[in-house]
Amino acid sequence: MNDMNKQPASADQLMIQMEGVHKWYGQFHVLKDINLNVTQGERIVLCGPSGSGKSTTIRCLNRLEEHQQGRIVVDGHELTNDLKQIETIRSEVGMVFQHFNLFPHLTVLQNCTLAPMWVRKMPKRQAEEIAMQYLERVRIPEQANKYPGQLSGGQQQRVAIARALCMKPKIMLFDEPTSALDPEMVKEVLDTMIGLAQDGMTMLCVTHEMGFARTVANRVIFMDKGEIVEQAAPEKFFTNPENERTQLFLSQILH
Amino acid sequence: MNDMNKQPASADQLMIQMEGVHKWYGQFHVLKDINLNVTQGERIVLCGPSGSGKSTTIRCLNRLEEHQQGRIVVDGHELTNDLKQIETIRSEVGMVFQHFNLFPHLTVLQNCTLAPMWVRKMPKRQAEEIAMQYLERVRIPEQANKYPGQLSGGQQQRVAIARALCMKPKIMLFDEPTSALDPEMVKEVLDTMIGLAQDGMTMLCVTHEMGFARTVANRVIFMDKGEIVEQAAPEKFFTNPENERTQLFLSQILH
Amino acid sequence: MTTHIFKPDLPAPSRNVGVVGWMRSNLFSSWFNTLMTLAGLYLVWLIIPPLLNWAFIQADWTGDARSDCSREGACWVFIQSRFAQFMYGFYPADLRWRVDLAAVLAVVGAVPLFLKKTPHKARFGIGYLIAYPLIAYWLLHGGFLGMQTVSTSQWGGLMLTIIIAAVGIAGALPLGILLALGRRSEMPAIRVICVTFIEFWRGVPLITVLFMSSVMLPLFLPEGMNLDKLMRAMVMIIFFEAAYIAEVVRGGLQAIPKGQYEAAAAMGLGYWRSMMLVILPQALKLVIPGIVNTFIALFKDTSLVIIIGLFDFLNSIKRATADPAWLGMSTEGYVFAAFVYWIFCFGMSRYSMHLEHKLDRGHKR
Amino acid sequence: MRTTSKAAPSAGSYMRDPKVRAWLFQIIAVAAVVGIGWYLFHNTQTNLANRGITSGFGFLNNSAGFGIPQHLIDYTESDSYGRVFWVGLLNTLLVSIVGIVLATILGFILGIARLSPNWLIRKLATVYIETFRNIPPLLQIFFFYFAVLAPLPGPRDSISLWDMFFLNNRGLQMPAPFAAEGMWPFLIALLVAVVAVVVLHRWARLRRHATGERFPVLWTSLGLLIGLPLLAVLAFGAPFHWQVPELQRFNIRGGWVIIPELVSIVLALSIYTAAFIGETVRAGIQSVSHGQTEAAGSLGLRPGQTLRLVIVPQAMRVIIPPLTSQYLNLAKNSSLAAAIGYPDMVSLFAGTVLNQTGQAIETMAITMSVYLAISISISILMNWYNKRIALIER
Amino acid sequence: ATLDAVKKKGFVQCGISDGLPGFSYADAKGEYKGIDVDVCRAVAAAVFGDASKVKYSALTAKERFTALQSGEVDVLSRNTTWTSSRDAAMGLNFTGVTYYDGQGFLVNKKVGVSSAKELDGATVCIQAGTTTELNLSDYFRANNLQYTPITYDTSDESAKSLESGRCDVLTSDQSQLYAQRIKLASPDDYVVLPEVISKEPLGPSTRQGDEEWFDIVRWSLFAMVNAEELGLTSANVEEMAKTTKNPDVARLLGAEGEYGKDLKLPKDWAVQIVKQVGNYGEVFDRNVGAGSELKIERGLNALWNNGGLQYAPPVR
Ligand SMILES: Nc1ncnc2c1ncn2[C@@H]1O[C@H](COP(=O)(O)OP(=O)(O)OP(=O)(O)O)[C@@H](O)[C@H]1O
Ligand SMILES: Nc1ncnc2c1ncn2[C@@H]1O[C@H](COP(=O)(O)OP(=O)(O)OP(=O)(O)O)[C@@H](O)[C@H]1O
Ligand SMILES: [Mg+2]
Ligand SMILES: [Mg+2]
Repeated sequence: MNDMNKQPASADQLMIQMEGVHKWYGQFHVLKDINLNVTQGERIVLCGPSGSGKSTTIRCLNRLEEHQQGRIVVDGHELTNDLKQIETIRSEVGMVFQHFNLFPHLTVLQNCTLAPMWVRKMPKRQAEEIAMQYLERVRIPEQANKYPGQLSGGQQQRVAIARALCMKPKIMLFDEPTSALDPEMVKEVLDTMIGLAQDGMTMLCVTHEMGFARTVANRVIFMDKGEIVEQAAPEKFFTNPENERTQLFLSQILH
Repeated sequence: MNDMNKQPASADQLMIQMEGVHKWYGQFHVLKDINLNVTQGERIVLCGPSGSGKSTTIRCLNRLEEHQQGRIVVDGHELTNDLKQIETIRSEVGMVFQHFNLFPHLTVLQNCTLAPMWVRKMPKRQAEEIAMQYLERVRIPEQANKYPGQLSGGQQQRVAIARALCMKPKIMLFDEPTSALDPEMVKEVLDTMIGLAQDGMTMLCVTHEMGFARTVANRVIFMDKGEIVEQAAPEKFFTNPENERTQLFLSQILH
Repeated sequence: MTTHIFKPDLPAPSRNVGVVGWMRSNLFSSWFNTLMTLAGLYLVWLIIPPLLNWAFIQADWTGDARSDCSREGACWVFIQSRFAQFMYGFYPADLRWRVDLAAVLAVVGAVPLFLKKTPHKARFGIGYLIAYPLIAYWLLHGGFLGMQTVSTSQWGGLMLTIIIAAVGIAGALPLGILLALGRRSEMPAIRVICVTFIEFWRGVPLITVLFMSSVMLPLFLPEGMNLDKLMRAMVMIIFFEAAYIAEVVRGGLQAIPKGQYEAAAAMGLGYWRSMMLVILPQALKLVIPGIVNTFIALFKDTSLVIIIGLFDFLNSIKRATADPAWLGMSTEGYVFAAFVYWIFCFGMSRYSMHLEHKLDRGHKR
Repeated sequence: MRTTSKAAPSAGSYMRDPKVRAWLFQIIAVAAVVGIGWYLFHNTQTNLANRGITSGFGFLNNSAGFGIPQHLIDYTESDSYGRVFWVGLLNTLLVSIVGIVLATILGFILGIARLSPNWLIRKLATVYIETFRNIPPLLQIFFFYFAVLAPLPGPRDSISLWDMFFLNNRGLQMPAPFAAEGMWPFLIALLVAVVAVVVLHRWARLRRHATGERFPVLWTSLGLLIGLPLLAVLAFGAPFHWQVPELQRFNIRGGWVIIPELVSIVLALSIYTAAFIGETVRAGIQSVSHGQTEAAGSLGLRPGQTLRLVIVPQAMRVIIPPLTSQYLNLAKNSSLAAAIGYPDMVSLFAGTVLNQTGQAIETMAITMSVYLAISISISILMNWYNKRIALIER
Repeated sequence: ATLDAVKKKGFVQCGISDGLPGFSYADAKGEYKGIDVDVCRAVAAAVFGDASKVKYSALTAKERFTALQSGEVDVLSRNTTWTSSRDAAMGLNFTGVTYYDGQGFLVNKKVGVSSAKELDGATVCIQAGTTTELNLSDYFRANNLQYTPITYDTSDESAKSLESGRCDVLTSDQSQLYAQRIKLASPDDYVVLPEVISKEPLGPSTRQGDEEWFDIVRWSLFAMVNAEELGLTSANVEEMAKTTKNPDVARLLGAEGEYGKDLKLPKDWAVQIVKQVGNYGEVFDRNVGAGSELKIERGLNALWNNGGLQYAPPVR
């Protein structure tokens, strides 16, 4: 549709590889045989009805949830129970949550420098420089010394994005980053995300903002009942979906 | 505009008289030389930007706030520190709040009979009869035995109106009665208020519902920074305001 | 156009569900947890079997003297033979039916208050609260209407403990409410008086207060003025607990939105009427769990009257363990006491949790 | 600025002015309080005079003449009642402080155990909490004193550890240090080590901020703390003679002893209070939403770091206020020591001294003031801490 | 004044010990018995003609003086030693001596000591707030001995502690030691050491500043001693009141003169005391002497004309 939908430069470098991933909550089979490859610079939007397992899928990618069967490889590291491995992966995968989850007892700046300093063992000065850089990137450098409680929802979510970026992740995961925001704030967050996409960040994004999906996604994945039902480039996905579930879903969600 | 805007019958009987009223909150001068006469049956709408002192003005009328200078006479009783006087005035002035302030531990019926029984010392039977009458008037007699928490916002506000009416007040004060309501409920409350106006109740209403003002008000008063900036009949007020601040305000509020 | 065929749900791998899955995730999820489980099991094994052995298997249940006990396990014979004293103290044996009757009346009278569908519940409740104390006083103490007097010095045991706790809460509640209102008053002098009162009682240990009441009080009164020792202790306990109740109630008052005060005022209700009709009913309902918790604390605190020589439950047990005929029964005595206190307090705390739960639901309505 | 109302106020209307009323009401209340106070004071004065009871605080200088089994400062029978006061106060503070420390440690362990992923540990913690918080502390003190500690063997059959520590029904005896030639070098070395550790910590933090590198602070600190004094000992000789307890005719004498009264009261109070603190801690930790843990985890923080940097700082603000009242309760409950003959403030001063001198009013006033002072100090300290950690919000 | 207050309320409030066999203790039915209790009963018999009009307050040693000072009790009859400071500074007045006692030591035979001088280093159980506490420290200091005091509020606790071995020796007034001993599980394992380290005149006391009441309590006590000296017993006193020829007896029993009136008591006050409570010898015998479990010799407490110290002023 526009220049954002071009295939990324090095299409062959796999960043995420899910092979036959299954997951159960107790007896409940949430993820069924998920197969998904994401190459570097790809921007993927996950959508689907509530409870279809979108969150679970991306939470499996940084081991906030454990999968029980199948293989997940992130940037060449396989996710096992090895704590070292998990730590490495987590520091390379940034995640942004629906409810921001900023640390309320730390200032915006401290939120951003915490992980670089303690995980990357970065000097404080340097961590702060990088943090300010990213805060400028999300256009709130002037809030650096406030506490999260003093910011609006949109501002908080942008801080959350900056916080994740400060770890210089290779992949960013977003779990409905705008759904807890008032309508007037959604745009500022989406703009920030579009900016990120333009810089070539590999992104996996659970969202129902179809406008956003059209603008930035290389691929839209539709999930239902724990399975990937359809995946396609957004033009195809929105104009001419193959699957009847997808059509139904789209008809409900668009207008 | 329509027949509601006719001058009330006994225009010369003053119900409210404010003469040079000043009020301070600490060092902050909220009301500055307010002069206002309201005759029986008049329906006045107060509007103005937030913080301009509208609520404070009407709260002074039944001594929820104390004014520090000037004279306020309500239905012939001057507001002084005399408790007896205050009690008399309060029982003749009904008030409806933005947040309903129904008593959640009492049923709708008990909410309505509380003041008549304890202030007017009315027998329970009679109080209940009157209450049912007014609940019918606001079209929710069937909810009489529910608790406020079980009603929608619009219903609650109508109960609040009925509760105030049960004291058979001579004047009704409304402080943004619809601004805490979901849009679909605003109309049912406004309708109730229009009904009241048609019955000739003296009303002072803080609201930003300009449609309502057009329909029922005899006079619209515009306040800013603690002063009455302009007052006029609604036709004049909306079509041809004199003051530039009024114009600015109207331009912001009407679409 | 295709129709997606959903794959069937598969059963979870057996190591993730069922007993095995449960144990894996709840007991052995990591090496540290496995270690903790083993340590926990060892602890249980260390405590439970000897305890069961002592309290039940090897215990002696029948007999009437110390010699009937093998001393291998607990000697419950001791409790059994002193049971009446633990319950009634020195209340005359032939008049104990009066205590029983009072207790039965208390329970029977209270039942309708806890049932959902009692008609005129409020009126019944108030009537009960006024009438019961009179009846109970008549039954327990007597001295009028043809009832033989049993002086308070003969009261004792669990009966006394319960009486102190009940009177304590009944007195502390109204006083505490007044103090809470006073503390939130706009009149500075009243506020200062209430704050001082509350902080004083919360700052000193109950036993010093009880000591004062038991031996020093007459020093402050004109000569010849005489108050019953039990009554003085109760007054002190009431003051003490009222300070705590006041803080609980204050929390409730603070939780009532300002709009409620304003609405009541705008309707022409004065201070006392708006408090009684509008504010307090809501505030008190909010803090019922807090009040029950205070009552539990009060129930435990009654054991301190031992320090001033009142024959409450704990004291009657302590005295019994000093009886030469039953020497060496401390453990049995204290375990029994602990059990009884525990039953009462645990029961009440469950009740308070239940209320909290119910209130939570009430708010979400 | 005030109104001068034009309506001429009638006489009765003054009474209906809320301000007038408020004044009147307050005057009455103050008068009543003062009146009652004066009445009690007057009665007391007359009663004291009529009965020839001495009053005043002169008695504090009189010699006490009785022995005290545990005193943290030097005390002999010929010391004054004033000194008995200090002995009692210190004994009370000892119980309170040790009790608070133990209860806090145990309480935090319990609170964390209540949230353990391990079912068994969770249940055990619940059983502990439900058991101990529902039994009166006084009963627990009796239980430990009469049922647990009293049956310990006598001094002759002490349970001993390396013939240096002895446990029997007289308490726990252990060696006591006495100054020897090497004491000063030893103490100086220790002080130097402590200072060095503090400096090291500072330096390590600055270095971490500057370069991000970690310095093994813990191990170096331990090395310093042990090494330096050890060097001093090697160079200047032993710092202390140890007076090892020895069995004498009646008792094991010499060395330090922790008396069973102290053990009972401290054990009972900390076990009791820990049950409440455990619940407080659990509630505090639970008040921090799970999202915080996930966010920290997704940033790559380890569980330990998450707890230390994210969870605990937030939980503390919920924990502190109820924790304060638990501390206050424990301090007040320390007065129950009187029930088993531990020489605390109440038992020594409001008990024995009162009885020997007969000056009830003075001794009780002093005792109550002390407890009020303790309560207020704890409150102020905790409020200050609470303010420091309060969250800033809009 | 106390007498009026007592008459008004209809009973004597009497402070006694919280459990000391022979002196004051509650039996299984909760009824109080003992010498100290009998003094209270004698006062009630004198005032009301009814020895049962007494209410008891069981007091710990620590509470007792405050309770009397404050007016919580009318008479303190609780094995209390008469000392100068108590008499003078505490606002008490001792009315007489019911029992001449001295402080001693009770030890387990197993410890194997035969003299208090061998107690160096011992742990000693005492009751808080007693002269015992002070005498003990004097005695050990004078003899240059070490000791560790463990002070309890009640005698139950000190006895229990001796039994459990928390202390090696229990010190108290000798009479109390005998009383304590029978409260032990195996009394025969314990002996009272021969040393008596102090003078302990025990007697009832009243508040200072009320001479009238003081006299009543004092003379109730003297009446019992005089009765024994004159051979009056509970069995024969009524008879004697009617038939006596002995002027001493007649004056005491109110048959002659108005000695009761001087005390603001009924004429037959002494008759009632002796009839309902008994003479001093009877009381002693019943509670602590041969007729009791304690089996204490009269010793110092024999009448003066029998080699003892009990001596009452004449009624005249
Ligand atoms: N911790 C859990 N335990 C048990 N079931 C869970 C848990 N978390 C999620 N589920 C269930 O797993 C299913 C998938 O959840 P998931 O959160 O992945 O859905 P989703 O697609 O993100 O939905 P939404 O759009 O509502 O966020 C849902 O049915 C949910 O109820
Ligand atoms: N209790 C108070 N103490 C101090 N200042 C107050 C208080 N109540 C109101 N104010 C201030 O007085 C001014 C007027 O308040 P008021 O509530 O009358 O405004 P309003 O016109 O009703 O505004 P809105 O449309 O927002 O309700 C505001 O600036 C407000 O901040
Ligand atoms: Mg989701
Ligand atoms: Mg307003």
